[in-house]
Amino acid sequence: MKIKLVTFGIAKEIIGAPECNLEVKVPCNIGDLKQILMTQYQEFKKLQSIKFAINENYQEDHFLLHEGDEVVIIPPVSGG
Amino acid sequence: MKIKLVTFGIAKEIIGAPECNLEVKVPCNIGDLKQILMTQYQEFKKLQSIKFAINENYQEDHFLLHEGDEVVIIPPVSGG
Amino acid sequence: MRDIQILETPLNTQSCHDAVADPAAGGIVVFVGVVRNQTKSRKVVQLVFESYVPMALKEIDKIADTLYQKWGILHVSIHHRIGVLEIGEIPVIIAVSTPHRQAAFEACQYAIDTLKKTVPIWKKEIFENGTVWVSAHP
Amino acid sequence: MRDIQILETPLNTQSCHDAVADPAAGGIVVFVGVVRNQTKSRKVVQLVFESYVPMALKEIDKIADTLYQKWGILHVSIHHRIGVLEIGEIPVIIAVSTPHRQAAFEACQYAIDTLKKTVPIWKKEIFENGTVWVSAHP
Repeated sequence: MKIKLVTFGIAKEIIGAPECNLEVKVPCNIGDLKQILMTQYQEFKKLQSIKFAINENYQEDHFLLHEGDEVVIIPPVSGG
Repeated sequence: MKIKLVTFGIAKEIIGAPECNLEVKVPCNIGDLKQILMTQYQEFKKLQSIKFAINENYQEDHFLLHEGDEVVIIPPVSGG
Repeated sequence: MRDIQILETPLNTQSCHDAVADPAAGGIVVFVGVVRNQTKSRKVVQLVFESYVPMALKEIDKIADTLYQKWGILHVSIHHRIGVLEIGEIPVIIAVSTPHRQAAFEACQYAIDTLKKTVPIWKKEIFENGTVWVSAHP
Repeated sequence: MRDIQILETPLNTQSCHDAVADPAAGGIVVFVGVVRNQTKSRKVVQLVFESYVPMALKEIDKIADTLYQKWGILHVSIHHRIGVLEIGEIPVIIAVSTPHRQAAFEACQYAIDTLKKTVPIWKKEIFENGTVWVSAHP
């Protein structure tokens, strides 16, 4: 199935675009997606942490993805 | 000897004047003065605390007074 | 009053203060973040703040919820700026009013500590010879 | 910058903020006291603040000394108003800037806590049917 990735901060620099589509096997949860990204983009392994948001909420590893989901990659935040 | 008393807040209301002179025996320290005031003005006994300042500094009970000293009565403070 | 904003224009301390003023408030505590001129003795030239704005507003809103529930605050104003900031400019202001002052200090400190951990805003430091996304790497 | 003032005119939060702003500051914490509309559910109409001004300035100065020594602050601004204040007006503002924010919170809280204990300023609450010198009696 196809999901859409949206990126900010250093994740945008690692992926090289503010958004992109990704083809993943079914089933695929957030934890699986994290593994795929770390394999495809070694730079993600060097980050302090990496989180994901769907519908503007953080989601944990076990969260199951669906066709067409928009997943936002949240690298370590540093506001304030 | 004669000392000068300066008052603020509720102390001014108890004494009835912003300043006044007081005749005390020699020697007289701050502790003695406190006793004299509490005897002459019973209202001082009802206060939460009463402190004294000389030359713009708090002074303890053992501090010895001298002729002409200006003693400021400091009732419980409540700034802020 | 719950005044939460992410702005591309300079922030103003007085505005946040005024947003939380109330005759029932005994104390107002305001935290103002400032862009420092150095990090680990390396000279910072500029900063760029980027945000995933709709989620950032939602996360700040959760912080506000906690302030009301846990500290019984009267009002809160949280403004965060994004875009390019020069040294000395203000990226964030948090103002909280409460009936008693102790709660205002605690609530304000909780708000800035939590904002720095959970709100999707990213800071890039621009040095004379390079850039760094703050906190990205261990 | 050590900006200590006792004033008979309205206080201004922005002034105290501006007095402590510094490009080396990572955070500024401002505490603003406000005249509340009630004390123990009794309605306050007005307040009168009186001070032994030269000693009050000296005692506030001692507080500032401690802020520099114990918390390594960059700047402090403490303004206290005296005279007649209406509900919602500001009797005191304390602004502190530090390189890191935690110290600013602690220093600011220490300053207001200590000011309320040691500085010769007295507050009289005017109710509709009487007056009370705050904290005078147990």
